[in-house]
Amino acid sequence: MHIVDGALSVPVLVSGAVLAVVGVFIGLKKMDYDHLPLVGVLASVFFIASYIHLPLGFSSVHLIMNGLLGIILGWVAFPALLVALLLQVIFFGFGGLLVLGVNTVNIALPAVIIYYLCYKGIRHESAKVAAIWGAIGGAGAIIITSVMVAFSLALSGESFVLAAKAVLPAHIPIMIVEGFVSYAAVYLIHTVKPEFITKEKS
Amino acid sequence: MTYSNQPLIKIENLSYAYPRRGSVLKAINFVLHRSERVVINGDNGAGKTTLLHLIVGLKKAKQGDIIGFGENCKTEKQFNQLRAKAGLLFQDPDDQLFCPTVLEDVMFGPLNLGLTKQQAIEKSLQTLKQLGMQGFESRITHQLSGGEKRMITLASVLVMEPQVLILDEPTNALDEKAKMRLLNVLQALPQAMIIISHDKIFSDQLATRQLNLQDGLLTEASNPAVAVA
Amino acid sequence: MTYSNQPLIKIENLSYAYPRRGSVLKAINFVLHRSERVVINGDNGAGKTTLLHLIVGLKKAKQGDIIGFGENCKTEKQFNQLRAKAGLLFQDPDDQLFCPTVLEDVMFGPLNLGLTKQQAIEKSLQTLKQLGMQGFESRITHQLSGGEKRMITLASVLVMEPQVLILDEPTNALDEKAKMRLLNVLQALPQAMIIISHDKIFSDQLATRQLNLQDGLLTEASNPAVAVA
Amino acid sequence: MSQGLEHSLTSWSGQALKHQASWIDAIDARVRVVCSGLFALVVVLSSHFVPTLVGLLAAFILVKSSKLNIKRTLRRVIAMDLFMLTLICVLPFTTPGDAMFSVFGFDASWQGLAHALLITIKANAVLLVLFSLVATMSASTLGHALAHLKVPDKLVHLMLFMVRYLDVISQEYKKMRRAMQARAFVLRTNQHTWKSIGYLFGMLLIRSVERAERISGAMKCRGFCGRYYLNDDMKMRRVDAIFGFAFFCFLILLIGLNIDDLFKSTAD
Ligand SMILES: Nc1ncnc2c1ncn2[C@@H]1O[C@H](COP(=O)(O)OP(=O)(O)OP(=O)(O)O)[C@@H](O)[C@H]1O
Ligand SMILES: Nc1ncnc2c1ncn2[C@@H]1O[C@H](COP(=O)(O)OP(=O)(O)OP(=O)(O)O)[C@@H](O)[C@H]1O
Ligand SMILES: [Mg+2]
Ligand SMILES: [Mg+2]
Repeated sequence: MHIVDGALSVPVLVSGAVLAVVGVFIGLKKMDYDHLPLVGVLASVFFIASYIHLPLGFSSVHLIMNGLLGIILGWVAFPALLVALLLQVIFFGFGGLLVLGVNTVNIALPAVIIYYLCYKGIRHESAKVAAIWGAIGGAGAIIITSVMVAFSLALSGESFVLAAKAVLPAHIPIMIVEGFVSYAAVYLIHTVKPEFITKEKS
Repeated sequence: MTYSNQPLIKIENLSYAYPRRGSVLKAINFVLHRSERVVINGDNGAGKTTLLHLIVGLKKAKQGDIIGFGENCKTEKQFNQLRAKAGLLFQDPDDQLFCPTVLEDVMFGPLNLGLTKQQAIEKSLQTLKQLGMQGFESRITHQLSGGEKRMITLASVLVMEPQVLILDEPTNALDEKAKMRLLNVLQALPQAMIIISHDKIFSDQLATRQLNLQDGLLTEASNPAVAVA
Repeated sequence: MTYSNQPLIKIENLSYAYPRRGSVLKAINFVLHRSERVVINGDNGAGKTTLLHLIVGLKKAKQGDIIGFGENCKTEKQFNQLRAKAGLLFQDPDDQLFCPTVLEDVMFGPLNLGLTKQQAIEKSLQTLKQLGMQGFESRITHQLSGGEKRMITLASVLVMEPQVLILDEPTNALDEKAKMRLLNVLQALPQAMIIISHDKIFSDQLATRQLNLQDGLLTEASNPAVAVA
Repeated sequence: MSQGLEHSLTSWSGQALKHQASWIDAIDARVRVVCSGLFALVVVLSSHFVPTLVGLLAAFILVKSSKLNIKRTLRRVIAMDLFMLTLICVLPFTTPGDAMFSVFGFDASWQGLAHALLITIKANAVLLVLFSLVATMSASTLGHALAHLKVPDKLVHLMLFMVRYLDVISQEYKKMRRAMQARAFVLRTNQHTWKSIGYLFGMLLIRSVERAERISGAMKCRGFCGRYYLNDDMKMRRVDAIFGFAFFCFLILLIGLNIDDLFKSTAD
């Protein structure tokens, strides 16, 4: 998921950065100072999700869960993910510094799209229905993310087109896993603390 | 249960140290026989929880052997088999309950052991009944009281039919009534037990043998209780 | 401190219930006078934490009055003033230490009270020194030990010069040494206190009065400790 | 595979990792942040081998002088380089150019290999500079430095909150994972695993939300009225100016190398 520094062309880097700035700006506008503890703590949970490695045949995948993050945070996912990705680059070496904008957009924009797509469904009074929307959101976010990653690569040069084509099928297993995991997570939240998702956040 | 005279769990020369700390456990030796109930006493931070986690392989010892049911456990796979036979009750019930409803939480263990869903449900209901918790199966775990949570975690361990029960401060955060209830339940169980408890009254009633963990050493308790000035 | 005979905090007829639950507190009455140290005992889930949070207005009671320092608090603004005078120490220090460094955390309160940065720093350093925690100011909060965290939270409450200290299980997760240290510090403080503690030795040494919270009712503890047969 | 690499929370643990003190620690955090940012900009935009290699060399020197734990640094870099390796395998075949060798009728080109190597060098150089200049400061210092550099207040505080609570929440996560393990739970590729992990994740979310509520309460108790404060007394000193100037000169050199190469390639 994390594209490294040096791979992408300048136009892609710049447009990624611009989009990220816009997204973060909107996110920050929508986030009160009162919400900071909540957003900070939730962002940490999603940071930790990327440490949960699930076996998949002979290899393993780690969770991304940007769909669920989007469902919960909406536009605020942008600043949350920007900070999380920044920490990951600096302290773990995942991704790169100049591609931070592109990486943020690739993960946060799907989250926001999912927020609008699943906004209604996730608030359904039946836990099962809500959870299915959660699964759609979880899997959908991965699809959109991988398409965007593929595009960022393909737009950076002819030679990346093959790599870009490989991105999509490579993410199908992750998509399935995230779908199931998101289903269970939403189901649990809906039964245990429904006010958490149904509550309106400004 | 056909281990004639063989000890259920045997610990030899076990040592442990957390990174950048002094050693917590120094060459511990310990044997658990059938139908014993061993209570381990020790101050806060003495390393009791660490010891229990080492026994079931949640932490790996740098030195020493853990021989569970005749097998010297070294690999994660061996420990996994050990864990099916030695059920560990955690210090904080909140850490153990992660499913939305009680039934799902109790079923979790049997499903891990490879039972079918139907079998797991049956067995879980039966265990809940045995602990007097029938009617709780569709309650939401997160909303239970402390005592109820403790009982459910006990059920979720017992449902796996362990031969040894390992209890980390089971009376923690329980009120007197819940404590008495737990005591009765535990006394009626046939399993061998290793118990940590700060509650003198509780442990005195339950123990067949008491040990002290102090300065990383495990010794027989001669004088059971020394009050703090 | 010029409240001659007026009680510092007075609670009248306070009731509270969580949504989808039975009522936790039923018509509580309570008065705290100057230089009293009241210990409230109660089982887990009895509603002790809930009561403390109601007193400082973190939860709003459906019914009943909280009269803090002579004023009947109803609005958020009134409670805000009450909170400056009644410092609450949370059950879990991790909830309370939210700033990156110790000094910043201790300064947070004074800055909110309108002090300048320089004043706030001076006062914070002074408070830290008073608690014997000098030299900790540039430490990073999440790397402190449990006992140190507890002391820093105490500092961050004391620095606001409250007239009442409200302590929610301050000895939680402390070892004996840290506990004794805390006890000495608290005994030397002039403030009136409301204390929750499961630790009998600790609370017996500190309390001038003990209360019981049970079944939603707050009553005088006649015989402080009843052992279980 | 991933388990052996530095992809575990232990490498975070509240960023409590000790590292040996070095002269780099004495340099102002803002200077370090700005320097590494500019370095990344110059290196990534370089189009030739010479400047990137010089950049990589400089990165090595910085790693050496910041006394990073070499083993740990290597593990982190290798995690990324495994990804790069696939790129090195793919790019030669997808880039047209002079044939190096061919597999199943696909030609591997020298140009493709060069491109892949260039990317690898750039990525490594940037990371190593980040590790030595920025990752050697504590995360909260980084937050303060960013605040001084006019990064929006909310973003800085969001980062500080995250740094603060990552450790707390990862402890909670680990405890719950252990409790699952103790009930003979093994991660497999099946629905039971995914459902259980989903429950675990959801429970973690709920506990975190409840914690956030308590944190808000604690803030209110100390008179919080919508303002956060940072205790920042960062001062530029001579060393900082000297380091900054030297680094700046070095970057100019890198840019110069780029242009120099350009002249050469046009002259050919
Ligand atoms: N993850 C860890 N890293 C470093 N030190 C630890 C860790 N966990 C525990 N310790 C330390 O090891 C010692 C033993 O801890 P342990 O939890 O085993 O004590 P305990 O006897 O169970 O105490 P309690 O009665 O409080 O439960 C303590 O000093 C504790 O601070
Ligand atoms: N946010 C909440 N929503 C619903 N019920 C709650 C909530 N918080 C607490 N409760 C319930 O209210 C009761 C009282 O909780 P409270 O935390 O006040 O108990 P306590 O006396 O402080 O217990 P402890 O000794 O464990 O701290 C408990 O039964 C608890 O389950
Ligand atoms: Mg323990
Ligand atoms: Mg409480």
